[in-house]
Amino acid sequence: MIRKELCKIISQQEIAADIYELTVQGELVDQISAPGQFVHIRVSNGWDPLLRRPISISSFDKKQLSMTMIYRKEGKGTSILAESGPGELIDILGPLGNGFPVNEVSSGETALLVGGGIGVPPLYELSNQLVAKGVKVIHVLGFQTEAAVFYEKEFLNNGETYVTTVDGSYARQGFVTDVMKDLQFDCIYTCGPTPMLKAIEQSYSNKKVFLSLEERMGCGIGACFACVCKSADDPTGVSYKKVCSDGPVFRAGEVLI
Amino acid sequence: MIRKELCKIISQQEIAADIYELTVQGELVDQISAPGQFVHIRVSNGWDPLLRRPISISSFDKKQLSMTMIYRKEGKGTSILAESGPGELIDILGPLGNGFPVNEVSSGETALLVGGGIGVPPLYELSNQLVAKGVKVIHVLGFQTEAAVFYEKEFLNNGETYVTTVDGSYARQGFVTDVMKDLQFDCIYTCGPTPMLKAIEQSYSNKKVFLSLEERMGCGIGACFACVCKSADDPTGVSYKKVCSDGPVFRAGEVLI
Amino acid sequence: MSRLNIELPGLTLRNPIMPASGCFGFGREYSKFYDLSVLGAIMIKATTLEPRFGNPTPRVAETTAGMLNAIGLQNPGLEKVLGEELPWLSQYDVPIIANVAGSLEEDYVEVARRISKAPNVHALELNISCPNVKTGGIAFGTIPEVAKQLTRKVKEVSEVPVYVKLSPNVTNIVEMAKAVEAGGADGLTMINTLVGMRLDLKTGNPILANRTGGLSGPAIKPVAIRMIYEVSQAVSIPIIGMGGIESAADVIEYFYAGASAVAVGTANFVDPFVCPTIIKELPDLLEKLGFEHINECTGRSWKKDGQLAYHRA
Amino acid sequence: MSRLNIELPGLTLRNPIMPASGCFGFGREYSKFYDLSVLGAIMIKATTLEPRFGNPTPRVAETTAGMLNAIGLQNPGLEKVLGEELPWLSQYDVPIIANVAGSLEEDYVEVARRISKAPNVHALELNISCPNVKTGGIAFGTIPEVAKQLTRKVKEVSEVPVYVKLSPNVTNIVEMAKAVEAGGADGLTMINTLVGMRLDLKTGNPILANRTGGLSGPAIKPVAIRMIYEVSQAVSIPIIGMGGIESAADVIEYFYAGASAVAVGTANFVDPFVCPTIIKELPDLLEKLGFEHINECTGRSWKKDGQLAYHRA
Ligand SMILES: Cc1cc2nc3c(=O)[nH]c(=O)nc-3n(C[C@H](O)[C@H](O)[C@H](O)COP(=O)(O)OP(=O)(O)OC[C@H]3O[C@@H](n4cnc5c(N)ncnc54)[C@H](O)[C@@H]3O)c2cc1C
Ligand SMILES: Cc1cc2nc3c(=O)[nH]c(=O)nc-3n(C[C@H](O)[C@H](O)[C@H](O)COP(=O)(O)OP(=O)(O)OC[C@H]3O[C@@H](n4cnc5c(N)ncnc54)[C@H](O)[C@@H]3O)c2cc1C
Ligand SMILES: Cc1cc2nc3c(=O)[nH]c(=O)nc-3n(C[C@H](O)[C@H](O)[C@H](O)COP(=O)(O)O)c2cc1C
Ligand SMILES: Cc1cc2nc3c(=O)[nH]c(=O)nc-3n(C[C@H](O)[C@H](O)[C@H](O)COP(=O)(O)O)c2cc1C
Ligand code: FES
Ligand code: FES
Repeated sequence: MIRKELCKIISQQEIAADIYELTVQGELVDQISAPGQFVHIRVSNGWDPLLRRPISISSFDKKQLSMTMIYRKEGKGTSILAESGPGELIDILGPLGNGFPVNEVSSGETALLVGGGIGVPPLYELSNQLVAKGVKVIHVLGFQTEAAVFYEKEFLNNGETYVTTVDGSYARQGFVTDVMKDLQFDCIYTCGPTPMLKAIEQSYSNKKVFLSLEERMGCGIGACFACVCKSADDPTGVSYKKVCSDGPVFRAGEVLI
Repeated sequence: MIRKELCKIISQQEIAADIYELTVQGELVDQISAPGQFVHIRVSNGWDPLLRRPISISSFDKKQLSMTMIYRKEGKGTSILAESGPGELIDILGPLGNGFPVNEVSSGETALLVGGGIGVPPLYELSNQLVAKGVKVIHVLGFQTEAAVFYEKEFLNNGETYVTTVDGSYARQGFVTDVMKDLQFDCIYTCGPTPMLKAIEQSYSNKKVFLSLEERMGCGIGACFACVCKSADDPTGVSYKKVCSDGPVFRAGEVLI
Repeated sequence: MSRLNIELPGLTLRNPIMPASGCFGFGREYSKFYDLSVLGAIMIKATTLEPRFGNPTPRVAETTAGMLNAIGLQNPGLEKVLGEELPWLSQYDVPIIANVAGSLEEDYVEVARRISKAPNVHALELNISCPNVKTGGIAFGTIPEVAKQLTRKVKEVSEVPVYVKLSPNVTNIVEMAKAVEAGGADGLTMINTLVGMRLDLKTGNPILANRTGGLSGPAIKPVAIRMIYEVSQAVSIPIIGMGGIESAADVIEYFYAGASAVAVGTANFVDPFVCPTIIKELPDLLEKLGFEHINECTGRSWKKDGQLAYHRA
Repeated sequence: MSRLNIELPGLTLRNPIMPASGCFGFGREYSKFYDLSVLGAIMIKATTLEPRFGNPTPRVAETTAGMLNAIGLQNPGLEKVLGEELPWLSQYDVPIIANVAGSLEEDYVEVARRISKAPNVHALELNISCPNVKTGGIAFGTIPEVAKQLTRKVKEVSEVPVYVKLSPNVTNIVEMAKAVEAGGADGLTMINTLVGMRLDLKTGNPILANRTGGLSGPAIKPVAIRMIYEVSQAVSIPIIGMGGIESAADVIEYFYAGASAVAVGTANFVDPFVCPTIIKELPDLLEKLGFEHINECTGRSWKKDGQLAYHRA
């Protein structure tokens, strides 16, 4: 069930250039059903900024009722969010959407988790859960530049991890797709910029691929029709899916991206 | 000179029901030239609320570069202001306007200081300065009800002090004008609701009276013409005074109230 | 005794608070947060004759204290609304106001004719003012004679009272209001969104794929208040007011201006509980302000004391 | 090399940032905060033939992310502006744009004729759009033919280029823009305020003594952007844009929409240093976005790459 709750900030820190890791505590954590779900955060009590900000849950702990989000400080809303500190209460709506289906790979199989930039965070909980059920995980994480890299160690703890940077300032220079070519796996889970998702969808049409999409949102719960995408089997018609409530994770080929 | 400065909050406390006493430190204190001047406070970094809030300086200390404001938490802006605490920085524009002329009474004479509700604060610095130069001060302070009374002790320290409450829940029941009738004095300084100012102006046309006015403000510095009032000698014409830059203190009979 | 019940043409409302069209879908999502029967009414999403996909995304953009939307009237079409959405809503004890849209006059008329027969539809809201649809809409919403004509045609076929939703994007809103009143409208709803635009700093392109969109939220409230103030003095049909409402105080301000009920749109996205919260807080605020009933507030900004509000007459 | 210098009819600007009319008086107050010569230009307060007191107070009311004003064109009158204000301003090396207002056509013409002779007045801004004055104003600002006629009359007598300030309170802003262009306008300034209203919760009365007022501030920015986007594609005279500008990013957004310079109004009240701050921050932002000169930004939202901005032609 979706809840709206004033959650208490446990900690917040800048873990890479403009990348913040925010941990909060709240009853709504108990409602999380899958890695890859997200929350909708109100960053101000007033009306500037007006809209909530959608941010993925990057990990959670139901015993502690705590969850962690990782976000990039970019515009007005995330800049305000970055200023809040431990003990403060923030208004969170969630958990929202449907996450990554962990049951699509079985113990002993290999899952490839591919993240680009701020698409990396939701893969972390996914990685943890896959490892827990005995799936072998390989991570390919793409960043712009050295200063933007985060969570490399955390992913390494779960399995093989390849990092790329666009400018070559750290690890391998290039795109995640360059690395992927040489890897063996049964299933892909990916989240990141749309061009990356498109490239992966096209190159691996023979594989099971799950993509997490982004779209500008109004309500975040399926009521406003801001975040729709066309069903892939009806490209000129009226069939659609909502990223917020039907996604954000879709099976490759399910919707037009 | 008027400055715009991020001033540091030294302390803030609720001294009566919804009445807050806020002390800040900043270079602009050095620019204060008279009791009864005010500052224009920005209560939010964003645009909701948009406008600054005009608040009188109730006392200041040039050595410490500190000043105190007393305000009623009422609408959106003052409610936000009431939430800030020591160490935080607030954006203050000031000092603004022309204050009470302390030189209109001489040592040995008696000044009557009449304040209504949230018009009481600016009289406190005035009282201190008058006492310092040897003027006898009498205070008449009107409040709605017992819970709203503040600074009685502080004024008592400077001289005779009469308190009235509209509902009679504390001290004498009635209006400040009821008390004033029986007092002897050379000059009146007053600040409070417009009906009170009007009553005083009418009843004491034979005395020296200085009134501090309130008006909704835009800029607070004389540029927008939001806060004008008509000159009393040209009631149907185009002569005017600006409350923010020509006032807020005017000699009775100078402007139409 | 309730301070909030209101009678309007076709509508017996337990309170004058309803979600605005397009901001509440067909109620399913919000039904997970609270019992929809607490609402005064529900204005459902615009319904067109055929299903529509609407505009490409991005469809929303934030502005200071507001948002732009260019959904483009996405909806499942009349059949599905009649066959699925309205029956689903009938489990709740709440009157439905059906928002009717189209490109051609015939479309409006056909949707109105059929949807007005649904048992839980107690009124129509004629959407002549959607700024996000290329064909049709704009003339209906900006030319008085065209609006009047459409209103008359829809009135002829509708089995329930017809409220016409006015666009604020006009020079003379009073003229539009009088025209649709003359066309037989039973009430007005106002305002729809102001046409606006945001551009992306990095690309220079409009943020919305549709380029322009409709501005809603607290930013537009003063424009709505002014228009309702003007129109309520010029017509004798009731007004359901909307535009940036987010608190009980806002509701009272709309009533003072001349509204007899209100709708809450954008604020639902910020706080899904905003409607029940306002409904809960209104009686206390009325008490504090000294009103026995909310209908005493209607038109207070321009009525002489003692004059009667529309719905007391 | 400056990235900010701009050439417009009558105006050689060291940068395209100027305070908007009515939000900066005649400059005296802000001259205490900074040297006015840093500004691109100054749009002085509306000047009428005779001195005016304006409307009763309260004259301003706050709204969410905006404010309403109903100053009512208070000003000291043409004589005093010519005799005192403009000479005082001449100590600064900054072109003045004189905002011309009136009730009758003759008033406009007379003010324009005489004020355009002042040596530091480099352009006129014809205020046909003030929402707070009862007589005259409204027809000039909403009827294309009337606006065109007035523009023509003023052009006949003015010794400097004439910019016409458009009202956003119209159904079709493009039509208004084309009309004044046809009347000979050298440029446009837009937008003036949207008509709005706030009511007092306790009394039920309008907060403004004038009842309605003009809405300005960040709330109206998306409406201004949209209108400039539409108008800049339909006319071939330059536009000075305004409405809620408060940052260098806002300036760029206005240029993308189609503006060739901008004015800052309400934001001066919030931060008296807003104009010099924006002027200081603009070059870095342009650098970051990859522009060598701000004029590359004009109309970027609708121009094909490589097409030239107005002031490069
Ligand atoms: C399902 C989902 C999950 C996401 N998870 C994360 C995450 O874990 N970490 C992270 O850093 N970011 C994530 N994003 C992107 C994040 O929502 C945006 O970066 C953020 O909203 C930008 O807000 P701002 O205040 O910085 O920018 P502003 O420019 O002030 O935003 C203005 C408006 O545009 C919207 N917006 C701007 N960029 C985006 C975007 N890329 N996607 C959607 N809306 C946008 C904002 O939500 C807001 O409504 C996610 C987006 C979605 C849809
Ligand atoms: C020169 C001067 C000195 C003042 N000194 C004090 C003081 O020392 N202590 C104190 O408590 N109050 C003082 N006031 C009144 C104070 O400015 C208002 O109470 C305050 O602005 C209300 O803001 P809000 O956020 O509570 O209300 P809101 O309702 O959110 O205010 C909305 C808008 O109306 C304006 N406004 C509302 N009430 C008033 C008012 N009475 N006067 C002027 N503007 C108003 C606000 O400034 C704001 O622009 C003074 C006013 C003036 C003009
Ligand atoms: C996302 C969104 C979708 C909307 N869809 C419709 C619609 O389908 N039909 C309609 O008449 N109005 C529609 N509107 C306008 C609202 O009903 C309302 O008139 C407007 O948003 C002003 O109210 P608000 O400021 O409370 O949102 C929509 C508004 C939004 C924000
Ligand atoms: C207090 C105030 C007074 C104004 N006076 C005038 C005026 O005299 N002449 C005019 O053309 N515009 C006047 N305007 C409109 C502004 O010049 C500007 O067009 C409008 O406020 C939008 O810009 P902003 O949002 O940056 O304030 C005034 C605006 C305000 C807020
Ligand atoms: S964000 Fe409203 S439907 Fe998805
Ligand atoms: S508040 Fe602007 S002139 Fe006084």
